[in-house]
Parts: sequence; structure tokens; C-alpha cells
Amino acid sequence: WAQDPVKIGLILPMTGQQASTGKQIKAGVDLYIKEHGDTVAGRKIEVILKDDAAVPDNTKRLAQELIVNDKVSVIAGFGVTPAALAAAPLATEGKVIELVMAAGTSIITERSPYIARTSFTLAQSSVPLADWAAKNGIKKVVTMVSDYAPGHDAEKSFSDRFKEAGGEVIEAIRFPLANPDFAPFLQRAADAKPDAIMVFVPSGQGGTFMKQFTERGLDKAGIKVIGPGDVTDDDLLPAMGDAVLGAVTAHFYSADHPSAKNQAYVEAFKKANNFRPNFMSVGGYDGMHLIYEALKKTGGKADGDTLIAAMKGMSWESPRGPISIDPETRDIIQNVYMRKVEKKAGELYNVEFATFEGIKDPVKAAKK
Amino acid sequence: MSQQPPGEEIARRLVARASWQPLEVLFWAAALASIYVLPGRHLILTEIAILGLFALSLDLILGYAGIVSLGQAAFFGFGAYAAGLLAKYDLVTEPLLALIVSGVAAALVGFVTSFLVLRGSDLTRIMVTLGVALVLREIANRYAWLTGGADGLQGVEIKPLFGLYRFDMFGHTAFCYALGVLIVLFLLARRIVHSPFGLSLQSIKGNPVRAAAVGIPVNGRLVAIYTIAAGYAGVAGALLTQTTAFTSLSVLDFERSADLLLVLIIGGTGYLYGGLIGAILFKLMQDYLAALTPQYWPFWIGLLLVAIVLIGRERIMSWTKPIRALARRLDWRRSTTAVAVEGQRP
Amino acid sequence: MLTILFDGIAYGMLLFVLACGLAVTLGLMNFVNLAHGAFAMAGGYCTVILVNRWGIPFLAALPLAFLSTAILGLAFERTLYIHVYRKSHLDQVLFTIGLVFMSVAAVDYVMGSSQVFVQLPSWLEGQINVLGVGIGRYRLLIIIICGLLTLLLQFILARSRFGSRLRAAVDDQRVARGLGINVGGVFALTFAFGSGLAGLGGALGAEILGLDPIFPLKYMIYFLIVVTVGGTSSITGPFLASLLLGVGDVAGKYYMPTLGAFVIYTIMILVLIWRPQGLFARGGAR
Amino acid sequence: MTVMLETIALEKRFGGLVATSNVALKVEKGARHALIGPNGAGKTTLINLLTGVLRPTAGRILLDERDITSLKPHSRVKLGIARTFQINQLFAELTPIETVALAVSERLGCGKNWWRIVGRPSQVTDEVVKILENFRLVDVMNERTAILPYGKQRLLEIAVAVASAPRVLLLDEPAAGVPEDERHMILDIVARLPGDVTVLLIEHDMDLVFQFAKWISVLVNGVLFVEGSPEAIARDERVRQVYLGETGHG
Amino acid sequence: MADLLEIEGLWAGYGEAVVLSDIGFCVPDGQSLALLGRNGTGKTTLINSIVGLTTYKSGSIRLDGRDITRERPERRVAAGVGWSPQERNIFRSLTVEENLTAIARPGAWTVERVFGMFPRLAQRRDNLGSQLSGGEQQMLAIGRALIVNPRIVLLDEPLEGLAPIIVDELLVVLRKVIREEGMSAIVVEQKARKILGFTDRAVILDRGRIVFAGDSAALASDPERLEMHLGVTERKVTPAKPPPFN
Ligand SMILES: Nc1ncnc2c1ncn2[C@@H]1O[C@H](COP(=O)(O)OP(=O)(O)OP(=O)(O)O)[C@@H](O)[C@H]1O
Ligand SMILES: Nc1ncnc2c1ncn2[C@@H]1O[C@H](COP(=O)(O)OP(=O)(O)OP(=O)(O)O)[C@@H](O)[C@H]1O
Ligand SMILES: [Mg+2]
Ligand SMILES: [Mg+2]
Repeated sequence: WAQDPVKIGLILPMTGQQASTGKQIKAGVDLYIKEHGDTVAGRKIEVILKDDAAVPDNTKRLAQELIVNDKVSVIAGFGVTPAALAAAPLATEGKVIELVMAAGTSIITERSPYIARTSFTLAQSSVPLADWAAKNGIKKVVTMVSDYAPGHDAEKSFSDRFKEAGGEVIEAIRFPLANPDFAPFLQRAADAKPDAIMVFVPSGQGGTFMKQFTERGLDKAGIKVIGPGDVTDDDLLPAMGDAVLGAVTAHFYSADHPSAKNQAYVEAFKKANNFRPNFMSVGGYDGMHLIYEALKKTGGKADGDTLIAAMKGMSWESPRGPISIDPETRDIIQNVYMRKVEKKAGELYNVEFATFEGIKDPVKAAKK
Repeated sequence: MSQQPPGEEIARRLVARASWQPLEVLFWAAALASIYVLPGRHLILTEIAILGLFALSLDLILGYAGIVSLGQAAFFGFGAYAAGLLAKYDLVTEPLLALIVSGVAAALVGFVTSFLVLRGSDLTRIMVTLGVALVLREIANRYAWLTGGADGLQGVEIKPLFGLYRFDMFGHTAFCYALGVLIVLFLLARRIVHSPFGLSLQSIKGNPVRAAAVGIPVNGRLVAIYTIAAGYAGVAGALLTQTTAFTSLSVLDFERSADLLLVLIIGGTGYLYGGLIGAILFKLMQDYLAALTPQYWPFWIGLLLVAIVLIGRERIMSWTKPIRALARRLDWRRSTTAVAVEGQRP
Repeated sequence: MLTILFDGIAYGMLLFVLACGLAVTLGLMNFVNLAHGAFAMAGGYCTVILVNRWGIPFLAALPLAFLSTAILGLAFERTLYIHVYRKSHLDQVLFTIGLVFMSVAAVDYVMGSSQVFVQLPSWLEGQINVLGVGIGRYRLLIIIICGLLTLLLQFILARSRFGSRLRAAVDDQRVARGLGINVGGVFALTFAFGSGLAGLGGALGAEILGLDPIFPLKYMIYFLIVVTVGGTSSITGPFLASLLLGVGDVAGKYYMPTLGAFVIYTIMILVLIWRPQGLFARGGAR
Repeated sequence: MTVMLETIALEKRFGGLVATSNVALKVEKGARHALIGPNGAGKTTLINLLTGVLRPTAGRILLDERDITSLKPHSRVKLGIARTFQINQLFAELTPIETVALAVSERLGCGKNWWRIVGRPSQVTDEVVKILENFRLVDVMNERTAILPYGKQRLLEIAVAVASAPRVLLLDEPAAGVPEDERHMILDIVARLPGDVTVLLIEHDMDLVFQFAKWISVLVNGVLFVEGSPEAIARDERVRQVYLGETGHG
Repeated sequence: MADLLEIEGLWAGYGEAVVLSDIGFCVPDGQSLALLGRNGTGKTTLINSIVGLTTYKSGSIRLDGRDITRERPERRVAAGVGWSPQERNIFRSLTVEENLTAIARPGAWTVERVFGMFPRLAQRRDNLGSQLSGGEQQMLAIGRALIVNPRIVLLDEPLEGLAPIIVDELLVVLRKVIREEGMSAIVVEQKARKILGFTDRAVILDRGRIVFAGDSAALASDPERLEMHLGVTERKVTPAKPPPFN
């Protein structure tokens, strides 16, 4: 069997609202394979890409087909939380690895013993953000999040921690996931006169939000934007204009991360794709790394139990910095950086200025 | 003209509308055969069967009663959540029974909302049905404690069918189950459309003013068929939940209703098979193209849709003439009845 | 809260510019052009390229966006749409959705799937403060352009002979031709005009709504709502409906953020039950 | 003789226009009654009021002494009012067989039946046969109505009305567009209806009117102008002036 | 007198179906022609073919010496064809006045002149097309045919649905226009006698072919011919009641 390829089913939203997420991850995966070859531990790696358009019942069927017909060893990708959740029972039943490369709700990894994650959880960046905000003179905050699980996660983790640290959340606003005009919500936030607005919008919507924020003149009114890094997504940042200068976010990856590894990564990525990598792409890149290394460790054995065992505790240096897989929760442990939007060589970047090291998912940590 | 006395000829013509055509028999034989012939494709076949049933529900109101709806997902979603909740909280554990309950529940919703679509033009109806589906979606989103909100309904576990057949990962049980339900409901629909009730729907579609002048209670008939169709959609939704043990807000999405409309138009309205054929074509096309180019498959689907319209359904139908001619030759009743009736008006 | 009212009006006006092209094709030509949003998107991307890449001033780019989408619309009309006018509404849906799919994938291929923005001149950014009411400069511009447009449209379509020839052609194409109306020409001109309006809307709306390849799908429902609520028999109908919806939506979100999109859908359903032909339909016209 | 259909102070306004004004019309049981009048006098409007297509602004309608003013159109059909339309109202996609079968099924009360196939019971078939033969529609019975020549469509229009075996038959210009020989056929068919069927005919073809009618009402500008026997109407100078003209009948 | 309209060997129909076979006749300038025939014999199809709305198979149509066989309908109108369709086809969403102004072409016929001929229309000038009585629609259809100021006007059963007094007036006006203004006309009519006194020539169609072409007056005084082609008998009433229906 050593000659058989190891098949990886990559289920991503390649069309629809979340298409940019899919594109980034796919590019990350491709880049990794290009750099590291398509053979590992004597076995060829074969990636089968499927588009679920972020519709969970598509995800479920595609996962099922990949497992049953294509006999994949790993299903990977998952642009949104419901998609990742929908596939979980199949991972358990089929004993295949479900590797989450994007979705960021805390609970996902608890849904099957075969799930591992190389992206992030929203709590991971929201909690350090709350700490930072409390320490930096921000007292009153309005939270604004998209009304779905990751948004709720971000809102809850931030508020809990922020209140603990003595801050005040004067209003919590949730807006629909698909939302054309932020104006009324922003106006409402502004009328509450906070020191800062904590915002979470899914990858891709940050641009509109920031535009309308400045259009309203809130920056001039002295209100800061803080949030998990999605709102100043690297993908969109260059197009957002100078208005976003100074926005402070907490996130695990910035294209500006000042390590040699990252500089090489960004360069190679741009060359291959013509656009800047964002945090989604490293999820895909690191996910492939995790699979490769685990296979090396198992000597090419790719059944679910062996592979997940090999993944647990694995640690390595990623473009984002040092990361590892928590042996208990199979979730990712990583640094979270505080960043501020600045202009470098005429382009906007999230420039890191502080680091919180080795952050575990706070939600799961709190459960113990 | 035939040599028969006109009386007999007329009687025969009336009944011939409802007689089984050889192609129909062939169609269902092929469907049944796929259980054995294509065991590896049962997953997608199940989806096709469900989509086909869903399209059938739209055909009943659109193809026969002339009500355009862009909100069938409302009933589909309602059925889906009903089945999910019934299973999750162990309210009705037998899948078939739960399916029926879900269908009836969706039909009730259909009955209540049917009064909204009695008036207005096509466009109005499109928007009202769409609005109903969107509002329902918002409600499902809002009551996340019950429905799971944007994360989907988790923890649904479907008990074995009749206590015997477990829903396996290969989807064998699921396919047989879905196909069985589809066949039963298809037969029922076929019966309905060939009945005087069905004919009266067609007349309402053609000319409601005249229909009323013939003594047809237009609104009553529309309410009835809308309710039935909602039940069909609900059953389809429930089937989806039961065969995937999962449901999420996407069952109520606008895209679902829109795709459904596409499916039905591709297959053609008003002869019952349109939805089924459309479902087969659309799913296979999508599956094939998405495998070929996961990122840009919508382009090719779009191109196909455009081509279908530009070439024209009649011309496409004429390409299948040889097949139909062949089927007619195979018709065992040909000698006795000389079936010149095309029966179906695609 | 006057700022909210102002925002609502601007949002409504934007909806109107985006949807009025559809009101023209759907309402006056009786053609279900779901690809309307694709023309809006074309206008948007056209502006992005003109302004961001070629450095053409924003205000100069607007008429260019109008023109280029109008020409694009004309080209499509002459080659493709012309074959579909006589088909059933359902076929039109199929056809135009097909075009939407194609446009979405094609733009994704050419321009990438991330959102893009128009780089506005600085004099259009930020707010001015009039008597304590925060007025967004950009939104003010939208209101002005839209107001002028409405007057122009009203004049062209309701008063002129062109308007009645168009409506005659829609009522009965065959007979209109038989009575000497150049149906092809009238339709082509109208269609191009409608597309141009969509393009203008896209150019103006890119800033507020964001521009990405799925734009035509994302906003299709909104366009349709405007047109149905307003009724298809005039231009003032959709105009007033846009304002109603814009203000309703913005105010609803401001005062009851948890109800989200409820407000706009509920308004729509209630209006359509109350007046199936639309709020401002001309009595019994269709 | 008993009055079958009666209107009391019936009025219909369209905005500023009074299309029917204080009309008190009595049609006797079994009558052969014609309604004539200039174009736009309100004849069709009156029929629409009688059948429930339009709601009157004021006044009442009695059928066989029962008030039917607020009944839905289809309920009035159930009570025995059938009509033809001045401008054909047919089912373009159905064939004449289906159209007639539909009307017959509905009358026999099996319209709600969703289980049996159209055409069973055979009583339906028998009637369909009879009607198609009577109206010379057998040769086109399997064509889509949309492509029938105008004259045939006209016949089908009347056949549908007759198929619901009415007690009161309202004919709105039935002969318009029908060639001369078939005009007489229509008249024959109407003549052969059972004697107790009440017929109200609107027609501008005076040959037909005077052959058919035993009683004529003249409507002008929404008002009942004169009524009388055909002879009296033909002689009436005022009717000549507003309607019949100099070469008119008489 | 020169021939205004010349049709030669015309075959036409709808789609695949051929309805008209080998039609040929002429209408001289300033003359009128009665087009007769039973139900479904192709009268409307012939009119529609002259307007340019059928599927053309072969043959030729010339107007004023110019070949218009392949012209589009709107060009034929510009060349001088006016048309009143059998089913009237009033533009529903235009007012009476707009129905006229939308298609008007300069010439002797103006909106006011049409309203002068049909005072009833003048009263209803702001009514939408969908809100007219049958006869009013017919008047408007005729008005539309005239207001394009054609050389030849094609009237497909124009008398249908009009009150007798209006019919009389209309025929008087038409005759005057034809005599004095040199307009030509083709009039389709079911009741041959009504029209034969008015027209100069007559053509009878049967199953898409011409079975008679000649002088109107001659045809009018030839009851056998009328009976043979049109089924017109001088029967007065048919009291010989057959067995009752039902
Ligand atoms: N919906 C409407 N709105 C406004 N006016 C209308 C409407 N329907 C009919 N009318 C007007 O009412 C008047 C009466 O119309 P009606 O159809 O009853 O006439 P009629 O007697 O049947 O005439 P005809 O002999 O020409 O058919 C007409 O002047 C017509 O224009
Ligand atoms: N759209 C159509 N498609 C196919 N066949 C048609 C169409 N319209 C008419 N026909 C056929 O063409 C033939 C001639 O019809 P036409 O309407 O020209 O007759 P007509 O002499 O005007 O009859 P009428 O006296 O009823 O008006 C008929 O047999 C009819 O069935
Ligand atoms: Mg009338
Ligand atoms: Mg004709």
C-alpha cells in the first residue's frame, strides 16, 4: 500500500460570499506542495479540491463522497463554522482526520476526536485584545459583531475579559451576517460615545466597515477601532485607503510579521498568486505542514487514529511564528500579536508591536 | 381524422391524457435499476431524488396552477427543521412517521401563507413568497436556542428506518428511502394532475377570469394546491435532514429557492418530469463541472443556461425525437390505441 | 435623529439609482432582467479601473461608467437579449441568471474575489456638520445626482412620445411593429439606457456597498424589492419605494438592531398584500 | 310569468364615469331577451355586474328572487348563470376537448375530485361529445385553442357557456367574427335550448337580434332607454336616431 | 389607373405551416377591395402577410411599384400601409389619445380628425386601452390604421362590434376618403352583402387559395356564387326546430 497516494479532500468555499477565503487557503496549500514536493514518507500526496460554497449540506455530502468514494485520509479546509461542524460526525464514523484550516469557532474541535485545527479561534485573539485595551486607557467600548457563532465567540470572550479587567462594555451590537449598509449600526455605536469600537466581521467585509467608519468621521471624533484581525484583513488592507491608519487589532498573523520565514513566504506567495497572503492562507499552508510532518512520523501510515496521534503535540515554526498542536484539545497554540495599521513603502500593513505568547484557546481553557 | 365514431374517439382522448407512456416506464425502471447499478453514486443520487421531489412541489404550483414562487425553501426548510427537531428531541423516532409529520407541518404553513399569494402578478407573487422564506429564515436565525441559529442544528441522530435499516455512511439506505418516497409522491402527483381537479388548475393558470365563469372556485383551488405543494416541499426538506442527520439555515436560503426554479425551468414545467429531469441534469452538470474547475464552474453552468434558452427548448426536445420514436415503437399498446398523443407538453 | 434620516434617504437614493434601470427594463419593457446587477457591477469595476489605475477624477469617471455600461448593454442587447424578449418570463429568468453566473465567475477570474474600493477624492470624504446634523459628503453627492436623475427619467418616460412608443411596444410587440413602431430600436435604446443607469448606480454604490464578484447576486433581492414595492408602471413609484425602504431599513437597524433584516422584508410583504400592484402603481394599468 | 333575473337601481361608476345608472332590468323566465345600445352604453358592464366580475357601486341583483349581489362569480355559476365574453376568454393551452370537459366536470360537481381521471364517469364524456358535435368542433378538438381560427374560438366560447347547462345564459356579441352560415348555427343552438332557459343577448347584428328576440331593451349612456317588442323598437324614432340609423332594420 | 398594391404568387403561413397558397391580385390606386371567405380560410393571414407579420415562403408583394416583400413591418408602414387588426389589439397601458399619438405620421389624418369621426373616442380620450368597451376598441383600431396616413388601409373585420348607425357613418366616411383622397383599402368582412355595395372589387378565399376575383357589383348579384363560396343563403329564419338540445 505504500505506493498508493495519500488523498486529501480539500473542501473550500471557492464560489459565493466566502470565495476569497477559499482562494487564500487553496493558494497556501498549493504553495506548500510546490515548496515541499508532492511525495512524503514514500507516498504521493493527492489533493482533491471541492467547492461547497460555504453551504453545510454541500460540505456534508462532499465530505461523505470523499470518504466513501475517493477514500481520502484527510478532509481539510472548511471555510465556515457550520461546514466544519456538519462534517464532524463523518470524521468520527469514517475515522478520517478533519483538519480545520479556516473556521474559527471554539467548539469545533470538540465535535470529533479526529479534528485538528491550524487556523485560530476568535477567543484566542479577543482575550489578549481585551487585556491590551484595558491596559491602554480604553475604558468604554461598544462591541459590534456579525451575528453568528464566531461573532458571538469574539463578543463574549472580549467582553468577559474586558469587564474583568475593569473596562465597561456600554453596548453590544450584532448585525446580520450578510449586511449591505453598516451606517445605522455605526451611528448607534457612535451615539454611545465609546473610547473604542471592538469589531468583528468575517474576512472580506472589513473594507466596507472601515470605509463607513471613516465616512462617519468617527476617527476624527476620537473613537478607535480595535478588534480581532479580520477587520483589517491583509487581503483587503491595501485597498482600504489611509482611513484605516491607526486601527489596532489583535491577530495571529500579519503579512508584515518580521521573521525571515514569513518574508520568504510572502514573497513566494505573491509571486505565485499576484495578491497578498492573509491569515487564511497560512491556515492552509500550516495545515499541509501538519499533514506532511505527521505522515513522516507515522512512516506513511495514514489511518485516522495513527495520524491524529502523530499530530498531537506537534510544534513548528510557521510564517506566523512558533505554533503547536495542543495534545489535549487538538486545537492550535500560537502567539497573538497586537498590530497597528501603518504605511510601509506606500502600502498599508498591520505592523506588530506587542506579542502575547503561546495562547491556548481560552474558551476551552476556561472549561477546565 | 380517425375512422372511429367521434364519441369513442373523444372518450379515448380524454382518458389517454393519463395513460402511461413507454418513456415514463423506462424512466422509473432506470431509477430503480440505479440502486444496483450505481452503488457508488448513491449519495448524489439521494440528493437528486430530494431535489427532484422538491422540484415536483414547485411544478405542482407553477406548472399547473401558474403560481411562480421564489420561496419554496420556506416549506423545505420548515420540513427540514421539523424533522431535525423531532429526531433531536426523540419526539418521533420512526423516520417514516417523522417524515409524514414534517410534511403535514409544512403543509400547514403552506395553508396559512397561501392566502398571501392569491392576488397579484407573477412578480408580486415571487416577492411575497421570497419574503415569507426570508422572514422564516430570520426567525430560525433569531431563535438560535431551538434551531442552532447560524451554526446549524447539531446533534440530530436518525434512528434506523422501521427499526431495521440504519442510515449508513454509504447512503444506501438513504437512497432507497428517498427514492421510495419520491415514487409514492410522484404517483400521487400524477394522479392529481390528471384529475378534474388538476385540469381545473391548468385552466386557472390559463385564464382565471374564464375559470371563475365556468364555476371554478379559483381561490379555493389555489389554496388547496399550494398547501399540497408545501407538504411536498416539507417532505423533501425532511428527507434531507434525515439522510444527512443535519440541518442548517441554508435550507431556508434564497439560493435554494432560486436554484429550484432553475432546475424546474431547465427540465420544463407542467409535465411532472421536468423537475426530475432538471434535478438530474442540474446536479450532474454541477457535480461534473465543479470537479473540473471548483472555482469557475458557475461560469459554465451559466453558459449552459444561456445556451438552453438561446437554442430553445423545442429544438432541444427535437434532438430527442429519435429516442421518443424508438420508445413509441416499443410501446406494447401501439397496435390497439395508436398513441399519437404526445401526452406531455414540455 | 436627523442624521439617521439623512443616511436613510441617501441609502434609499442609492438603491433607487441601482434599481431604476431594472424598473425600466422590468417595468416598462416587461423583461425580467436579473442580470441587472451584473451591469451595475460592470459600472463599478469600470470606475475602479478608471479611477484607481488610470487616475481619472471620480466625477469624470461617473459619466464614463454610464456610457461604457450603456454600450456594453447595447452590445448584449443586440446579440443576445434580442432573442429572449419573446420568450416566457421563466426563460428570461433562466437566461439572465445564466448571465449572472457567467459574470460572477468571469469577474472573479479577471479581478479576483476580494472586495475592491474606489479611491475617492478627499473632498468627498468625511462629514460636514450642518446645524448639528452630520451629513456625509459622499452621501450628499448621491442625493444630488439621484434627484436630478429622477427628474430626467420622469420627463423622458412619462411625458414623451418615446415613452408611449415604448409602452406600446411592450404591450403588443407584433402589433406595434405592424403599426410602424421600430420595436427593435426602441428596445435597444431603452435597454442600453437601463444598463447605463445600472452602471452609474454601481459606480456610485461601490463605495458604500463594497464591490466584489458576487455583487449581482447579493443585491438582486434588494433591486427586486424596490421595483415590486414601487410598482412597475412609473418611475416615481420605485423612487418613493426606495426612499421608504432606505429610511425604513436604516431606522429599523438603528432603533432595533436585533431585528436585523426583518424590517425591510416585513415592509415588503405588508405592502404587497395591501397593494399587490405596488404602492404607487397607476390604477389598473397592468 | 315569473321574473328570473332582476336588477334594482343598479349603478356602476368608473371614477367619474357612470357606466350603469339606476338600471332596473327584468328578465323573465325562459325569455328570449335582447339588449342593444350604442357603443359604450354599458351593456358589457351590465353583464359583468350580473356575473360578479365587477361589483356594483349601488343597487341589488336578484336571481329567481334570491339576492346574489355579493356572491362570488363561481357561486353564481353554480346557481345557473353562464355567460360568454365579448372578447374571447379561453384557455389558450388547452384543447377544445379539455376545455369542454372541464366545464362539464365542474358542473357535475366532480371538479374537486383529485383522484379520478378526467372523463370518468362516462357521463362527462357523453356530454362532451354532444357539445363538441353540436358546435361543429369535432374536427379541431385536439388542436391547442390558441391556434384555432377566430370563428372556431368564438364557437368554443359559446360551447363552454352552454356546457355548464345554465338556467340563465348571457351572450355578449356571440356572433362577432363568426361567418354568416355559422351565425345561424349559433342561433339554432340557442333556439334548441330548453324552453325554460332564460337567454339575454347582446348583439349589434340586427338581423340576428330581430330574428331571435321576443323582447328588446335599449341601453343608452348607462340608462335604460326604452323597452318593447321587436316591432315597437324597430319603429321607435329615438332608437333609430341613437342606434339603428337610417338604413337600420325595420 | 396604376396598381397600388400588387401581389403575385404569394405563399405564406406561420412557422412551418403554410396557410396561403399562390395568392395573386392587385388593388388599383384609389379603389377598395372586399376580402371574403369562410371561417379560417386565411383572410387574416393574408392581411398579416401584407403587414409583414407572417412567415414568408415565396412570391412577391409590391406597393406603388416598390418591392416590399422582404421589408420589415415598420418599414412597410412608412411606405404606406395602415392596419386595423381583427382582434383590435389596443395598447392596454396607453390612453386612447396615446394610442393614436404614439404611431401618428404626418398627413391629412390627425388625432382631431379621428376624434371628429368617432366622437365617442373623444369623450374617452384619457381612458386606458384596457378600459374601453368592445366597440370603442374597434373605433380606436380603425383610428390607428388611419392616423399613420397610409396609401392603403387594411381593415380586418372593421365593422364587427360597431353599432349599426356607426357602421353606416363609417362606410360613408371611408368611401369619401377613398374617392376624394385617393386612399386604397382592403376590407375583410364576414357579411358579404354589407360590404359589396361599398367596394369596387372582391376576392374570395377558400382554404388559402383565391377562388373568386372580380367585380363587387357582379358578385353581389350572383347569389349562387355567394352560396357556393360563402354559404350565404337568403334564408330568413330557421323555425323548423330540430330536436331540443339536452
Ligand atoms: N375599467 C374601466 N374603467 C373606466 N372606464 C371603463 C372601464 N370599463 C369600461 N369603461 C367604460 O364604460 C363604458 C361602458 O362600457 P361597456 O363595455 O359596458 O360598453 P358596451 O355597451 O358593452 O359597448 P360595446 O357595444 O362597444 O361593447 C365605456 O365608455 C367604457 O369606456
Ligand atoms: N399563429 C398561428 N399558427 C399556426 N396556424 C395558425 C395561426 N393562426 C392561424 N392559423 C391557421 O391559419 C388558418 C387561417 O387562419 P386565419 O385566421 O387567417 O383565417 P380567417 O380567414 O381570418 O378566419 P376568421 O374568419 O375566423 O377570422 C387557420 O386554419 C388557422 O388555424
Ligand atoms: Mg360590450
Ligand atoms: Mg380572420
